[in-house]
Amino acid sequence: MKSLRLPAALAALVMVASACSGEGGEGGGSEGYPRNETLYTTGTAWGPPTNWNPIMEGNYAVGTVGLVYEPLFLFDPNENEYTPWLAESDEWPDENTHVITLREGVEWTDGEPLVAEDVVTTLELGHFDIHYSNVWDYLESAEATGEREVTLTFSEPRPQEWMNWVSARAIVPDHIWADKDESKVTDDPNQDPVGTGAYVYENHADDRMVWKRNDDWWGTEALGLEMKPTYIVDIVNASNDVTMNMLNNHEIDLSNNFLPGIDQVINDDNNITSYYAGAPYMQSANTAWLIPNHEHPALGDPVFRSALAHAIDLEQIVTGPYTNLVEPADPSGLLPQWDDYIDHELVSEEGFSFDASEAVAILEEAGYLDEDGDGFVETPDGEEITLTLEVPSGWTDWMESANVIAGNAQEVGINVEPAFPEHDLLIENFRKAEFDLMINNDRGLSNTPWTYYDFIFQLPINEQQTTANYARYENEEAWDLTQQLAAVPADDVEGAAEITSDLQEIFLEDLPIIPLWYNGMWSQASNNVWTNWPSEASDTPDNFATMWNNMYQMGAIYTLAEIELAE
Amino acid sequence: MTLRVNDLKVYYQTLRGDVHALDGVSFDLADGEIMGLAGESGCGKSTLGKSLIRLDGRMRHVDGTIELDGKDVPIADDRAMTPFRFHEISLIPQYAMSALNPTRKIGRMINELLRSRGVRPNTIAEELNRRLELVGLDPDVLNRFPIELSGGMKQRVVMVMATLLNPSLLIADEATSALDVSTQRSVVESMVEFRDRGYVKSMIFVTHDISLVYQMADTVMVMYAGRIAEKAPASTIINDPQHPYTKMLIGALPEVGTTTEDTRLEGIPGTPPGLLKPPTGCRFKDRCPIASEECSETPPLVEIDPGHWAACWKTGR
Amino acid sequence: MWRYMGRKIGIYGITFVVAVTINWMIPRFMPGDPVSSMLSRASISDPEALERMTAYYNDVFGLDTPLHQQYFSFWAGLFRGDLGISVWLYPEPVTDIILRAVPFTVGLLLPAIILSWIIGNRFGAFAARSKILDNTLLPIGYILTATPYMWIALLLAWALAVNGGFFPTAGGYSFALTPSFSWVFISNLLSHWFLPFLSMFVVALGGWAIGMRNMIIYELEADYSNYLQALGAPRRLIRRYAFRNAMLPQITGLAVQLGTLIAGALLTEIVFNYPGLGTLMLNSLNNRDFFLLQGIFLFVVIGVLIANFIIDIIYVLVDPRTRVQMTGGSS
Amino acid sequence: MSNIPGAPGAADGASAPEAVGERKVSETLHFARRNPKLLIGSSIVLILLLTGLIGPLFVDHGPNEYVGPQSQPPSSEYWFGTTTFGQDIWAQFVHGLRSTFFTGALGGGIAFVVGTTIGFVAGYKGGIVDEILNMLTNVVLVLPGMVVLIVAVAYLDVRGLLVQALFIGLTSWPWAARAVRSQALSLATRDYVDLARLSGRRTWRIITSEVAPNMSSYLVMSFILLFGGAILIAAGLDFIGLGPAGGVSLGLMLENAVGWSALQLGMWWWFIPPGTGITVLVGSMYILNVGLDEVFNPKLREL
Repeated sequence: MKSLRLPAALAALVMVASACSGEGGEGGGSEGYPRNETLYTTGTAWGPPTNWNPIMEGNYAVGTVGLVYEPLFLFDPNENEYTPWLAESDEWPDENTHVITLREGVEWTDGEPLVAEDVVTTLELGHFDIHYSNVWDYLESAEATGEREVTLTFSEPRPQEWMNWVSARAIVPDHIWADKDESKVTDDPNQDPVGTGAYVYENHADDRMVWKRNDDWWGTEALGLEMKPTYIVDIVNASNDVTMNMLNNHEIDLSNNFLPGIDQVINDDNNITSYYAGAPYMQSANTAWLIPNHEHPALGDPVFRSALAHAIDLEQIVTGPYTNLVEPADPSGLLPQWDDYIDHELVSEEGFSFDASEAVAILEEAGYLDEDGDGFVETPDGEEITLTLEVPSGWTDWMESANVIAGNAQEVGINVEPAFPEHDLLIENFRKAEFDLMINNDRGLSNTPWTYYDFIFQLPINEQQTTANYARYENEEAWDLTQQLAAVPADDVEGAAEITSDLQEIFLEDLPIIPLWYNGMWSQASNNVWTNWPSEASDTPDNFATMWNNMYQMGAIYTLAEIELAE
Repeated sequence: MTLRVNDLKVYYQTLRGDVHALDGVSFDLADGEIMGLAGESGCGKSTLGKSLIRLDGRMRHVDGTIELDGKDVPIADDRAMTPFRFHEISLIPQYAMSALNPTRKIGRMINELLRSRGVRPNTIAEELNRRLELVGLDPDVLNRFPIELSGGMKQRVVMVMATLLNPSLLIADEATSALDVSTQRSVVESMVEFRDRGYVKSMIFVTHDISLVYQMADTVMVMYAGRIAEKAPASTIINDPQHPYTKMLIGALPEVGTTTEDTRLEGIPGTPPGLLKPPTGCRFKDRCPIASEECSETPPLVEIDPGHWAACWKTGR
Repeated sequence: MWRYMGRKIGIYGITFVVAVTINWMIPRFMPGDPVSSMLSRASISDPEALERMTAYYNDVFGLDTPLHQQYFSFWAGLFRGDLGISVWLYPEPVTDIILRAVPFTVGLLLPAIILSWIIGNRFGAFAARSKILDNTLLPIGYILTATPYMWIALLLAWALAVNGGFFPTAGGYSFALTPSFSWVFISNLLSHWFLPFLSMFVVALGGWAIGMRNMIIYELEADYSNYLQALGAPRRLIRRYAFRNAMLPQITGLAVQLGTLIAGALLTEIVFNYPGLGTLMLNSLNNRDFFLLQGIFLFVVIGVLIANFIIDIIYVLVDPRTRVQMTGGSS
Repeated sequence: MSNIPGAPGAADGASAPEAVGERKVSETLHFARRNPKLLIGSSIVLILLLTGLIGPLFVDHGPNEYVGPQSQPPSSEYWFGTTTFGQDIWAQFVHGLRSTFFTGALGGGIAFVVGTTIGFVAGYKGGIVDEILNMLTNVVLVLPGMVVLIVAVAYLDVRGLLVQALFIGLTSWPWAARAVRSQALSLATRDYVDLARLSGRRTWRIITSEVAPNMSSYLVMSFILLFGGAILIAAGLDFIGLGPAGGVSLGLMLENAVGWSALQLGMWWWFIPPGTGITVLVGSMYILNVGLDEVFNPKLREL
């Protein structure tokens, strides 16, 4: 029978392929990376790795800074401390001078030693148009005052801001970067990165980035850190369900994505763990804010914003879309890691909480009434209020949350409709103040709450607001205080807390933006191959197991040395 | 005697019941006879043509027998009919233009057909070429696709193909109606020639064009409403019809070349009876100008003159 | 002969120009601005720097020239094989990115189309054999062809990958491997390829089977079939003719269905996160990467045109009717 | 779709039009009542349509409201279970059916109107008009519709059912145009059309009163195919996130189920109903169509 020949061939193919899959499922074979020497991670990269240029912030393959290129200091947000990294020590002879001494015996992977000129060159690159060009706003000069000693002189002391640079930015080698012109610096993919770090470039494809351990890394000797995985295969983010599946099959060791329903998986599978054993499972990474456009007549009114804030039932969001994977934010919006900076007394007095009837009362008192009987309030002048709450299309958890918020607002008579434009369209719109309401979390955990207040209060308002103050809130006093905060010495927590208390008073009074919930430091790990992941338990490490950009510099690098092969 | 049809009844099955398309048809066809079969559309002439070779899905053999060269032709049994087809009984269909597989070269298709009927093509190849030449075709047509031939050429190819195994009976069903007059003539002449050369023993030529019948047929049989009205030598039918229906049919012909179908026999008042529940008695009685009481009995087909049969109470006395 | 081909090529040429024009137009006349999207990633706070960089990127992307000039340089770039530089994967050329994805999509589409076509045709012809077969196989065919591509992909993924664990659920090959000509790699590649292939194959199969069944029934009712029956030809011969003749419109059907099949491949790839053009398209969409989106669109169109052209040639080769007409046979 | 032959029996129009017409209608009805494909297909479509129309009236909460416990399998209270957030999947399903019907009918309808108009005009007018329209049809036919749709819809700011249906309609008409054209082409040369033309009636009148009725069965079937096709295209668009914002449709349900890892979490009740809904609906339409074909086309009745 001729017609059966092809189906038969197909059946044979099925059998061959499934036989193969058995082999492939083990993830090894002679050509593959040995499973017990390889750490599979995901959740950091949103697109194929295309460049390894540490100056191209936001474009380079995640890990380029942290694994290959390293900063002078690490910042430990839990302890609120700076740890010397490429630096050996530093001192502040006066408030305008910072002297950094580099570690001895650090070598670039091409064999050249790390020298003071490298730091100077890295800073000099800021004279080109790159992301940290603004250091030269307050930095006067950077000089190599010794083979391994750099002296920084400031025209205006901004230690909080400067320490952010020191602990976040990677140092590049002078002998390679000094001669590059601007286009080289800003556009070159830097295919063959020469760094000082614990890992080197091994390989990449559109869906993965592979790093290989640098066995000559200085840290092994100097810090006693031994990186456990020989290879790190960082998988480009796929969809939630694909990632969930790979994690379920223990094909990946560490997922740094928000995975809906992961609580069920953690509860069902003892080999998949997160930082906390119960809700919220994850530490907090940043605050999701509801950002109103102050140019809108109603949203420009603090009373109206307050009513809106009271109307939102955060509990519903936390238990609904997030199934308790996140926690509601403190009314100050500051992250739990910044607890020292929160004025709890003030917050409990002035802070808002969910109370629909209170929201209605506030609206009524201020004259926001529903005169035309459509179920929604108008402004005291009788103008209709119709607001659109925008979140990026495809960000499913936010989309669902936006639906909840819109529903909450409608219940107290504020007409809010959700909308889901493309992410970039949204960015473009809010930069030009063409929006009513949106959710945003552009700023995350850092060495100082200054980054948050800079985000909230930054002045002046430009035609386009590209990195801060999307709400276009104008309060000179608050901005002054923010700038004062930048000038507080990095280790003066009390001094900083005094200023942040004043800032919180303004914040809670005016509610320029409304804190919603803390997005998690998404991290769920499989213990099948690697164990000893950070957790709240006392016998496990406490560093982050989240490999996002800038997280290596906040201690995630230690995790690579702390994990252990499973028995 | 080539063909003897005896009381043949073939009904069409429809939703509303059986259509009595052939309701007791009996006639003989002699060796070498070319019989024209004429009548209005729906009178059963095409059904008769089809019945002799292959009943289609809705046709049902109800009664009657057919004998060909002394052998019984089991028309009700599709499988048992197969040996007769092509070898003994063959067909030039109404749709001769599209009777050839459009994607096969003609020669190849003929060979495949022959082989499937148990004939080795090369034993017959020479004869095939000769016959093609006889009908005025270059044997090269065998290397062509049907689309490359004109309508008349296709018609002739089908004719040659249908008669290739020298069947006893050839049924030509409206075989020339799609052709222009001059082509018609040459095709008709070829058919007569084929009979003369003995390629076919006898032929039933189903047509609505009585003038064409007159040119070629030895005898003409006229059917009306599923029954035979009259059968006689061609000249008798034209010049001395006896059955009132035949008379009106001939009389209604305005001129040679016009077909009965086009004119719809406006000369005869009324329409043929429906065959779903055919009326009793003579089926022509409602339109018949000379009908009388006795016509409520079915008139038998009687030989009123030698070779001249008619079914009417008013004839043959 | 050349008239026919010339006409076809003419239509394809016009289609190509239309496609290129649509492609060029859509992004430029829709809201959104690639440069600011690019810069949003770079987080530049200094407004002056922002301006300078906007100008710089405008220059790179050619967005600061007048529209007609953009249009012509777009064409010029096209002929150089230069489709611009990706915004999302800056600074990689779009062509490079697409060329990496094309083999995966072609590797999925080509076997799925060809095998489903061949087997579907046989099934359809088989179904047309008897009423019982027709009434059992046919509804299955209709259900298959009515199944959304992504849903069958989901079901297969759920049954065979998530629950069964027989196949991997995502990706083009294991993350533990680097491409090489080794048995391990190729078998791994195949095991990742199989489920996306299967889901495309199954849906397409239903469509072809139904098409064939309908065609063959009309062919079996055709005059030549009737005539052959009257001449006592065996069923087998008649079926063979009918099958062959029914195949011809199915070849044209291949061209007509191509768009749907490609859409199916895109959806299937997305479900399995297969590294082909579909996944790439979704990514470029979500990242508003105009150049990449345009590039993919063009590649798909060019692919469709080439496929159409090949199908035309095949059709001419197998259908004597067109062939004869082209060589100028009588009438 | 080129396999549906011309209107049968058109030749004997003059003799007794009414009687013949009536007989044809009653005959068609007779076959229609006895055709299992037609009966099964149309009753499923009808049941689903009624579910979509009436179902929402019996659900007292919105499809996206959080009404119940989270992630519950089907139960007597929530027939199709609940989503991760505690939405009632039955409520989503009936509302989704409604919008799926809407998109299908509108998208298919637009494609039908555009396709048949172009097809009729091209086939009837012939000459240069035909040449141009045929060229247009071929160009649109060759362009991969879904890809064009993705690119175009992606750039839209506001996405609603209406816009989606419109776009689908505007890209999926070509094959209908092609098929109608070839039909009209053969009909246009028939005597009665010639007669109408000679008597000076306007093209539009001739098409609607003479040509179209003679291929009405063919047109009905084309519409059903376009209807089903539009549903599938819409589902595809919804699935990749290009669906109507804030709405409900079966495609969006699928997208959500996948986005929230219903497969991995074993919540089969979330992704089985919408997919089954689409498949069964479109499949029944196709089967209904075969039934119609058999009813309208006497040649196929015997099989």
